[in-house]
Amino acid sequence: MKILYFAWVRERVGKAEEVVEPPSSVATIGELMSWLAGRGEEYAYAFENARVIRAAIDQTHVRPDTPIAGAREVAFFPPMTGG
Amino acid sequence: MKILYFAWVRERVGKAEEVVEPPSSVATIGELMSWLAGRGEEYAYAFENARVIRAAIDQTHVRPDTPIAGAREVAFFPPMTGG
Amino acid sequence: MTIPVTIRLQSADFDAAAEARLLTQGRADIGAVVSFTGICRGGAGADAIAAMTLEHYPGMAEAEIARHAEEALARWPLMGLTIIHRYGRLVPGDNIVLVVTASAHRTAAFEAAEFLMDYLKTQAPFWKREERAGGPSWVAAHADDDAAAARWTPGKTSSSS
Amino acid sequence: MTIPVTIRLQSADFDAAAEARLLTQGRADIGAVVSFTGICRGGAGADAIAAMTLEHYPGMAEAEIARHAEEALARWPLMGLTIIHRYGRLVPGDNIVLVVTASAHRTAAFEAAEFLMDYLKTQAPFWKREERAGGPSWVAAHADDDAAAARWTPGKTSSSS
Repeated sequence: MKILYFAWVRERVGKAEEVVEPPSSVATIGELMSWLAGRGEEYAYAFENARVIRAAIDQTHVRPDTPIAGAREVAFFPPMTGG
Repeated sequence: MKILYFAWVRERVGKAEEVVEPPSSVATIGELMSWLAGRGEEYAYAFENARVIRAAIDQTHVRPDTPIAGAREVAFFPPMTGG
Repeated sequence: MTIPVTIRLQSADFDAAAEARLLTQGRADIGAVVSFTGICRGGAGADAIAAMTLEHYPGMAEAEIARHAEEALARWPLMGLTIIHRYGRLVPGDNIVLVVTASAHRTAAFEAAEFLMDYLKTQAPFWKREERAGGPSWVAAHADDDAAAARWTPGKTSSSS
Repeated sequence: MTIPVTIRLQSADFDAAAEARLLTQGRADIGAVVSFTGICRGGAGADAIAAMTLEHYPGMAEAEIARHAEEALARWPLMGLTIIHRYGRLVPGDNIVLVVTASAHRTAAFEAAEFLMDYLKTQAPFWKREERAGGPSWVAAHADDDAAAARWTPGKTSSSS
């Protein structure tokens, strides 16, 4: 599963993208964030306030309780500030 | 007292402006319209539906019950269609 | 700080882009520019118009527009405002009116532009006469324009107008 | 009739006037054109910024903007729509975003432009990073932008967001 990070989530994690293989017990976006947060100090920092982090599956906005089954590309980022 | 006419009020009256001396019994914009309507066929036609005609005294919108005392310039016109 | 305000009534065409540029050039405090351009529509079929003549009340038109510009400046934190209204004979596709508002944020710029357009439609002394195959006719005022203008009056709703 | 819709994400500047002209030229059915330009503000004093970098999510940004353009076309009788959003490094005074809407009447043009700007601010995956004397920082999202966007969702009021 390809994971993308943007803005300060990217800066904290220290990379823009990576491929991960979470265990099958990780079923939702929220659980994926918790699992990522346990991968190291930089991840713990990036996801320390997971409630503010937004996510997209295959380029569509999703909520923390959205299942990740079948996702090819998952992105994590702060609230958008475009326009 | 100078009177100006615009748009179809002007076309019906047949002139863009004129100077009139209404009797002192003509006190308001509404009374002025009634008095003008009695000045001839073209005026009767112009003011036949006086309720739709708007008026201005010295270039400020006024209502039919506004007194005309002291007015230098009175204008009559249809509802505005600018913009 | 003086807010640049331009109000012009003219028979000549205007350049919306140049007017917007005049408001923003050399400044870094403006975050939002809204530009509204009203254009003469040609209609279709039996409703097709060959031309339109805009009559206005010189003096009062300038005064009314200036008064509403002042009101917009008092109600919204604008950093620049341009209003140009043409008069005379126009053909379909010609520009009629331009309102440009500049502000730090978009809400003020949008609201002020809508406010000014609503008032220009209902309060500025201009009258449109259209030339059709069946002869010329004066454009009738629209009730929905009055309703649109009424929404800016405190304590008055559009349903009451 | 096909409605001309242009959506572009680019690092290069845009010409708001040329984009508006493209929507209206050769047509006589458009009565109202609303153009919104968002500009990089410089701030003042300790808040002054030297530059801003706009990061975006390629692919998703285009998809989100296209989805909201479709929604605008479904909700309002538009005759043309152009959306351009820049990315990369910008300095104060630089253009950021352009929305141009064309319609027969002003209400549709104004509302569609506001709708699109509200959604671009809150849903399009762009992030602003500002460079200040004290160092760079990511712009925080504004609650009032969420409230502005929420007003377009039926049954949802700004106070509920």
